[in-house]
Amino acid sequence: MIPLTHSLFVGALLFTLGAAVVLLRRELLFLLMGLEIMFNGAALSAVAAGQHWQGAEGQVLAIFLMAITTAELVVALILVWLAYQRFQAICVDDLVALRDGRSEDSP
Amino acid sequence: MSTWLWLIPGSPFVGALTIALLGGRLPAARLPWFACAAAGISALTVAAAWLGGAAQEPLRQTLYIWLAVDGWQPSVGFTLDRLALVMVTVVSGVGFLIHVYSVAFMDKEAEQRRYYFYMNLFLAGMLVLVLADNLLLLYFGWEMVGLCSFALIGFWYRDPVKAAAGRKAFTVTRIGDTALAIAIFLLFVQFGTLSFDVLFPLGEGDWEGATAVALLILVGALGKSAQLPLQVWLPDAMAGPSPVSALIHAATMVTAGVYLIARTHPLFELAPGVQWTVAAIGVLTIVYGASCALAQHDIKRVLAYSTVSQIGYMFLALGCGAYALALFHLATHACFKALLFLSAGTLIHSAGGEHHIGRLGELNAGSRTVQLCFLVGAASLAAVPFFTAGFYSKDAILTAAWVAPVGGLLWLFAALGALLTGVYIFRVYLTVFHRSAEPLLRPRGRLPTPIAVPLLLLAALSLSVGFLEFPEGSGGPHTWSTWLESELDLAKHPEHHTTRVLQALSALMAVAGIALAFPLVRRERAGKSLPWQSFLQTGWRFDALYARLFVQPYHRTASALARWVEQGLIEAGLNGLTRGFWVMAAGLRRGVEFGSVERGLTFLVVGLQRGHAMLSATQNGLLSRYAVSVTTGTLALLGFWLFWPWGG
Amino acid sequence: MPWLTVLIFLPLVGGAWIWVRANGQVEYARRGALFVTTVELVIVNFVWLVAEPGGDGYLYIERHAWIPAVGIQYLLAMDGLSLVLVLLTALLGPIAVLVSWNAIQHNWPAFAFLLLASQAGIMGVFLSFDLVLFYVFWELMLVPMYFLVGLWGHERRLYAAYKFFLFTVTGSLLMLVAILGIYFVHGEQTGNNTFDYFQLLNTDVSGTRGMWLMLGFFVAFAVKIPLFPVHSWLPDAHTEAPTAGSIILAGLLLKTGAYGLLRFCLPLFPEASAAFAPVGMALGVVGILYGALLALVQEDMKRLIAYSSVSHLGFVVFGIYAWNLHGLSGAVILMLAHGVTTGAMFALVGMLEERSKTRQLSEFGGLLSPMPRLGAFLLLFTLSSMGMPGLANFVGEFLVLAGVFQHAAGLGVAGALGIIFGVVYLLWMYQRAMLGALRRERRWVDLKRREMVSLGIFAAAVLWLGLYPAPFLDILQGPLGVIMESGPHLSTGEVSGGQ
Amino acid sequence: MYKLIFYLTAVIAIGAAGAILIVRHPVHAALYLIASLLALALLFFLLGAPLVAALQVILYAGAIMVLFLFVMMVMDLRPASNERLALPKGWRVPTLLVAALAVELAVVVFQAPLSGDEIWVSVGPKAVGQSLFGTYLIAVEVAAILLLAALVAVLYLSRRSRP
Amino acid sequence: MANDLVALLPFILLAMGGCIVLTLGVWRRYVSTWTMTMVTLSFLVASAVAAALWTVPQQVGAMLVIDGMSLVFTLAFTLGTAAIVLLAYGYAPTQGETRDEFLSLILFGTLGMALLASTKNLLAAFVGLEMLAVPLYALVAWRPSRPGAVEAGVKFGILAGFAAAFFLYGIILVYASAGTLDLTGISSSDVEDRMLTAAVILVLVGVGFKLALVPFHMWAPDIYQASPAPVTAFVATVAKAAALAFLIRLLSLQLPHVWEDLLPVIGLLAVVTMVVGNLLALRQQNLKRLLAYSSIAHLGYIMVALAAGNDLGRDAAIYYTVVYVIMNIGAFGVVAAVAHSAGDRETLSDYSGLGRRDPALGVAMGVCLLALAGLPPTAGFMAKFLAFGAAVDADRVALAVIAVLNTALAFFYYLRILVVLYKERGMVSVPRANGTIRIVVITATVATVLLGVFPGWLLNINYLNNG
Repeated sequence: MIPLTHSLFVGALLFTLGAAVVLLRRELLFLLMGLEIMFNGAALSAVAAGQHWQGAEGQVLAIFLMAITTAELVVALILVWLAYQRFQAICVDDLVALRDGRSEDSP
Repeated sequence: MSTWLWLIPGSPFVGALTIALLGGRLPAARLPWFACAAAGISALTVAAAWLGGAAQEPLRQTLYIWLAVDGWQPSVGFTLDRLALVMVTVVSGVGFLIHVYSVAFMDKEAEQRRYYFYMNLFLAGMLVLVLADNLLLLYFGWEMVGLCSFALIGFWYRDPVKAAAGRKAFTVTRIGDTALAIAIFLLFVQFGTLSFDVLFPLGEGDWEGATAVALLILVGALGKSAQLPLQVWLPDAMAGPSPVSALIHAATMVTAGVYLIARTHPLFELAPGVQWTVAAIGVLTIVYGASCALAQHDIKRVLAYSTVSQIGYMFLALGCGAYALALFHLATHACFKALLFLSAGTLIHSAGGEHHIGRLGELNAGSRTVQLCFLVGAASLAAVPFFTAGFYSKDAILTAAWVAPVGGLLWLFAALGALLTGVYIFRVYLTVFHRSAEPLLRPRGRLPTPIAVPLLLLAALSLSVGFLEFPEGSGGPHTWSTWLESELDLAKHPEHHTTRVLQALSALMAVAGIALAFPLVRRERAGKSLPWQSFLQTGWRFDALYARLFVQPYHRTASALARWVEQGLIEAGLNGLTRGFWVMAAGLRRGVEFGSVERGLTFLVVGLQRGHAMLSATQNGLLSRYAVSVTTGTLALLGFWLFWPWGG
Repeated sequence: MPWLTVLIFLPLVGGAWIWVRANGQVEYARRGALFVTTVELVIVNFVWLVAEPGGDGYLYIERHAWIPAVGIQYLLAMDGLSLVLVLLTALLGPIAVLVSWNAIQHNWPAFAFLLLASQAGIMGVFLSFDLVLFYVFWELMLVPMYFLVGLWGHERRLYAAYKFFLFTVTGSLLMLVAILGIYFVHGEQTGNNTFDYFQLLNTDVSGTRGMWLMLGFFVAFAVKIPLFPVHSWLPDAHTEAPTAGSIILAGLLLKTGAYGLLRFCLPLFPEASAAFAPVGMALGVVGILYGALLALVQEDMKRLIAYSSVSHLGFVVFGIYAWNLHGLSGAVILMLAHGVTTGAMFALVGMLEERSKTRQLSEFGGLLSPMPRLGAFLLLFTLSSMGMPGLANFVGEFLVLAGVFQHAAGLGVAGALGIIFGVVYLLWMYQRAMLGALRRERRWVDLKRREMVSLGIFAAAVLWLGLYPAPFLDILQGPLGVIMESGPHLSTGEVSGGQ
Repeated sequence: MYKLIFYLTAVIAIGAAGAILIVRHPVHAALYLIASLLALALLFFLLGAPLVAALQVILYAGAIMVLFLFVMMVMDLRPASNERLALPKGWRVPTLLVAALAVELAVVVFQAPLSGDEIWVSVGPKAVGQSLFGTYLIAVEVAAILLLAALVAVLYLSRRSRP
Repeated sequence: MANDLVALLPFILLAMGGCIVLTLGVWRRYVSTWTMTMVTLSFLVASAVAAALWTVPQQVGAMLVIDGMSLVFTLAFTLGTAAIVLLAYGYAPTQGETRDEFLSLILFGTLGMALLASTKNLLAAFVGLEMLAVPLYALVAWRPSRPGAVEAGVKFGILAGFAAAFFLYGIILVYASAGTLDLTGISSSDVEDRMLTAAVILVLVGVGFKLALVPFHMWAPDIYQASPAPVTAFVATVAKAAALAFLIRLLSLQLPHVWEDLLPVIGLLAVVTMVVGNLLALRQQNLKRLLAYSSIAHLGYIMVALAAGNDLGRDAAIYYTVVYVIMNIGAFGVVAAVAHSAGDRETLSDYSGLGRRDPALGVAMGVCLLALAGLPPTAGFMAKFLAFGAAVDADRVALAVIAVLNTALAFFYYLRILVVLYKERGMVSVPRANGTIRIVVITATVATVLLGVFPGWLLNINYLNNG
């Protein structure tokens, strides 16, 4: 029998690794993969919690999670693709047109 | 009669208002006469008051309550008692005469409207000052005359020097005024009222604050009356037209200080130290003024210093408790000094604005009448015994000084002053009217009536007023002091024979002074080219010796005084004060306004801008950075809650 | 008739009407504005004449529920104190229009609207007796003023407008917190949540809490007055504002601060204010002397007058914190006097500027001969400003000092020194501008009839206040007496080490 | 044995996820991701969620990863030859953050209710289905609309331009 | 069940509307944009009407609760969205592209919001949040050929996903610690462990991202800048309000004890958000970015109200949120009105003289800005007044003072815009703003003032009647 904390910890580690990918990698696709890992860490936690409480809600959560993150991912992917198509943007560094300009002098 | 009391100040006030508002509509030629009429009505009312019994019983009139706060209700109200009656008579009488004189004197001036507006206003203010039944109203008049003085000194404002003189006068007297104001506040706080009627009976108790208040009032009086050390403005005030000098800076306004002290004398009697200070300042000023007068070449400046010196006598009298005598000298001085100023003004006028006595002499500007008038005035000033008013008033003061504490010293100084008075005024007289050379100008014809009449009237008064009060022990009547006795205490007198000696000595002083003037003038006229030996050769050895031993050192001392004390110490002091203000203000502006305050602001603004710039730099468009920020926030919130003491 | 509501909303509605209807017609706008302000003045005078104090000493009260959920009411009232300030507000209205007649070059309709709106806001401040309503008007009057300065001002108008707005708004927002504070304290004590001034008067706020709340109010008022360290906005705003703006700023806006002290700081927090009084008086003195000294070194006439305002308002604060009937009466009279005098001075400088396009004293000199009328008026107001007896300021200054001397002679002397300083800088200004030789040859035109009228009104007011202030003092005694009673009576010498 | 498999699988899932951090080629990353996801599916199964485990394999490892690979193909991504993966600029702060995140999440997770001797239950598809279409019916409906919305969005964005 | 259907009518109408508009797209040739807009509008209004007819309070199904709060917010969302639809119709840069897809996405997004405002189930909240977010990814990048559109979409998509991960993880941890996703269940069970609060903090992070609280704010200016103005308005106003509605319900109605635990955390967020938001706005020259920073600061003020932790704070937060929506719709409406076909006018100087050229728009913008700044008698003032009042009431005076000082600071940049609006030298040309935009702007302005003068309309609603 796996203690809840252990499985949650695995989920937390996955979540953290996903975050690490988002934070450390620059390629947009990697970022999306990082997000996937984060979501999966969460899903693991959900299922683990469901196991702990012995209810269906954990799994329901995981299923919703899959459906909804997929929807989100798809839209994000198409945007990444658009970015590549229009600007040949692969990395986050290629998308820095929107930013604070240098403040002009004002009273 | 009481119901018409308001007319005394009211008539010139209404005159002033009319000139201000409707002056443009009046024909220019009528304007002076209109102003004269306003002054005349005032003088007539005073005359009517004499007849109407003011000499016996004080007249009172309250016009309205000025302010009413917390049960305190200072009114706009007048009291015409004997003290006030004297003042009112002098002010309205001399004032009227000078108005008349101005008609001719100022007839070529462009801005007569302004002139007469201020003259009338001044008269009104001065009359309010002396008629006021409470200190607050007195202060009102006090300030009003100061203002008019300022405006009239600077009448020829296009000349910056003259405009500056006006400002100087105003500023310096304002120092005195503020002291007076503080005194008023202290009195108010102590007694809850400022009305003379209520105040002074109260003031006769034992009150510790009396000294402070008396001192403050003294400072106020010193400022207005141009006594040491606040005398500096008066000589400069001669920048104004001569009638102004005569009216304001000789006859009336400068004596307001004397009036004030006489009015508040119960207070001074509670503070004997201060009273003695009054006397001491008086004598010092006498000598100071006289010595300075000795060294002047500008005729009006001589007269100005002379005024300073003469008011010193009045202060001496006040300091000795001889209030009636102070007032007596005030009256006589008003006559002869006005006379002198008006004569001098006529001279200057006809000499085309020349002030230098030497050149006036060369120009031979004065006609016979003027010379005569000036002589009468000078004699009265120098206190030529027996037939001049100045003699009677000054002599009595000298006698009274003897019995004051340290009276011998006071007397000595005063007598010295008397001597010098003779010297300097006759130096002027001689220089201007007695020449050896042929005159450059022919004397003009007859004087215009508006000038001649006041001159002659004043001359007559300068000779006659003295008979109101004969010296102690002379057997003559003491009309003046007896009459005023009910309001002002009588002066104490020394023993009979001492009095006699003193009287003799003072008479001698006056004559000696005049006598000393002759060699002085002669020496002067010779200028530097005249060697000392020639004096000796012509047989005026005594004079020469005297001159060498006495006059010349005095001359030197006087000019040194003029130079060092006047311009050096005091002028520098005043300048220093002004400069000090300026530097302080500039320093404040630099240090605080643009420094701390503005810098604090700038610091804040720059800080905010830095903050903005730093934060703005984080908005660099980099996706990863944004994610980092989100993570940081999460960590911070979680950590804040998990690891902070108050965390769950 | 709900006269108080009329007083507040007539200018606002009239202004909006003008703005919308004028359609760019200058003549329509300025005549309309003149008309509205004159009607306002007439109404105020009418209200004054028919006023009869009710049992509680208030001449008029209007009370309607507004936001009952949080205890906010539409509560207007007028007592003597409000009345005199409302009078001043109404008086300055037509004058502000008159002096702007030709001076405002563009967009008169909007200018008229903003001018009238600020007048409405100030009326509201003087008449509101619900703290939230008061705050609403308090902020409301800033906005039009901001625009008046920012759009019609001089060279550095934006800087000045920002500074003005940010300073005052910071102060007043702190006041908002204090208002909320006293609201909740009152709610805690009585279970009755209300912003009603009359009820809040019964709140017992003592100790440190009272002090903090009082300071919250004080900061807002101190900025408006303005007192020494927070005065920095004033010279800029006054200098850069158009003439009418300067008149309203100096004549009315500064008064709202002093009014606030009188109306709110003292009665709501008597204990804290009593403890604070020595500091308040000291700040007053510092303001007096500091303003006077700074005025001395100004080259710009408007700046000079602005600093003189700092000095005069120092006197007002001085009198208020003396907290006796003399001091309070003097403070209020001085408020009126300062409003009139300084308003007139700004009007004069505005007229000079219209003629010469400059305000620098060094550019003037000897103007008395080409412009004797202007010179005479300037002298009159200068004299009033320096406390010449018989003119408006004297009465106020005298009473203030009389009040202060009862507590602290030392401070009183310091205040009296301020009078000397005043003479120095004002005469210096007058001399430099008017006397001496004519420095600039140009076609100087003396005052025209319109200008004479506006200055004449000022002059009449100055003389009235100086020679016969009794009517104003009379109607003030009631309300000021209430303020007196609200406080713990200060025994002499307790306040400061004077006497 | 059960525990061993669980922990071993967990290590695989974590290891594969960690590999994504350091691999250079996107396709490699995608493969590691698939490995991780499959390991997860096993974990789900071990935790008594067979339905989710199945869906994980089908949906994630199948559909989504194909999408990823498809996009990669379209984008024609390949790294410059034999280039070592450099640490990104400013790696220190994110690394620290990640470490801190791990610590804090661990702290949080170890607050979880302790389960001493729980019985292992498998919650089957039926229970899940009942919950889904009972309690969470509305959510399911909305999720359906959400998918529709995503579809609309993708269609719009992928259109080249309006006729 | 019939009752439930009636109660669900507003939601159903929104979903139906989306589908119908999509369907209309099939007959592209024959159905004009105007018609589609009107259809959308009518569904939104119908939804609003249906919501107005709700009997409150009631429980619908297992996940929804209909009470005063849901009523106010649903009305705000539907009507606000209606305003945005009108803005979009008149908006030049996306002219002709705001048709079926756009409108249906907007309607679906609104459905998500309505769900967020009424749910008491965390899972439903997640669904609602994503229902709102996913359409937004596309809307932000609408007409992808516009400069920055795609970049904004990518950034928004990835970052929102990142934040959603935290949100989701938080939900799961809540479930792990409490065993249920139903908020009522959580609050009734005596769970008071630290994990629950920590989990709620993670949820807070997810919501905070949507609200653009500092430090989760960095996306906001970029996305606001690049989105079409109506979408910006959508993201900035109703979308945020939806997240707020959920937060308010989560904290104040459902998890009061967690709320109490979190007060310091919320206070901290409030302070940082206000200060940073205002500082960032201080010298910003790009109007849309400036409004973004300003809205960040505003969320800080709302957090002040929530940090008070009392009923007044809750009411203040609700009032503030509604007012915030109206004011910002007004402000962004002006931006939309003056946009030219190539894109928005962005820098401040593009707006100089607007008030002179177009007095109505100028006054509207002025009033909205002053309301944002918090000047009486606008609703912006009343909102701040209540928010700060709540803080003072809760004895969090320091918080109130910081908020007040921030408000003062904020005046600086609002005034800067105002001055620009009335500068003498005006911009070259003002496009004749489409009537629909004008109507929206003016309505918002009037509502801003009316709600300020009569705040009782919102204050008298009893929010706390969850059965």
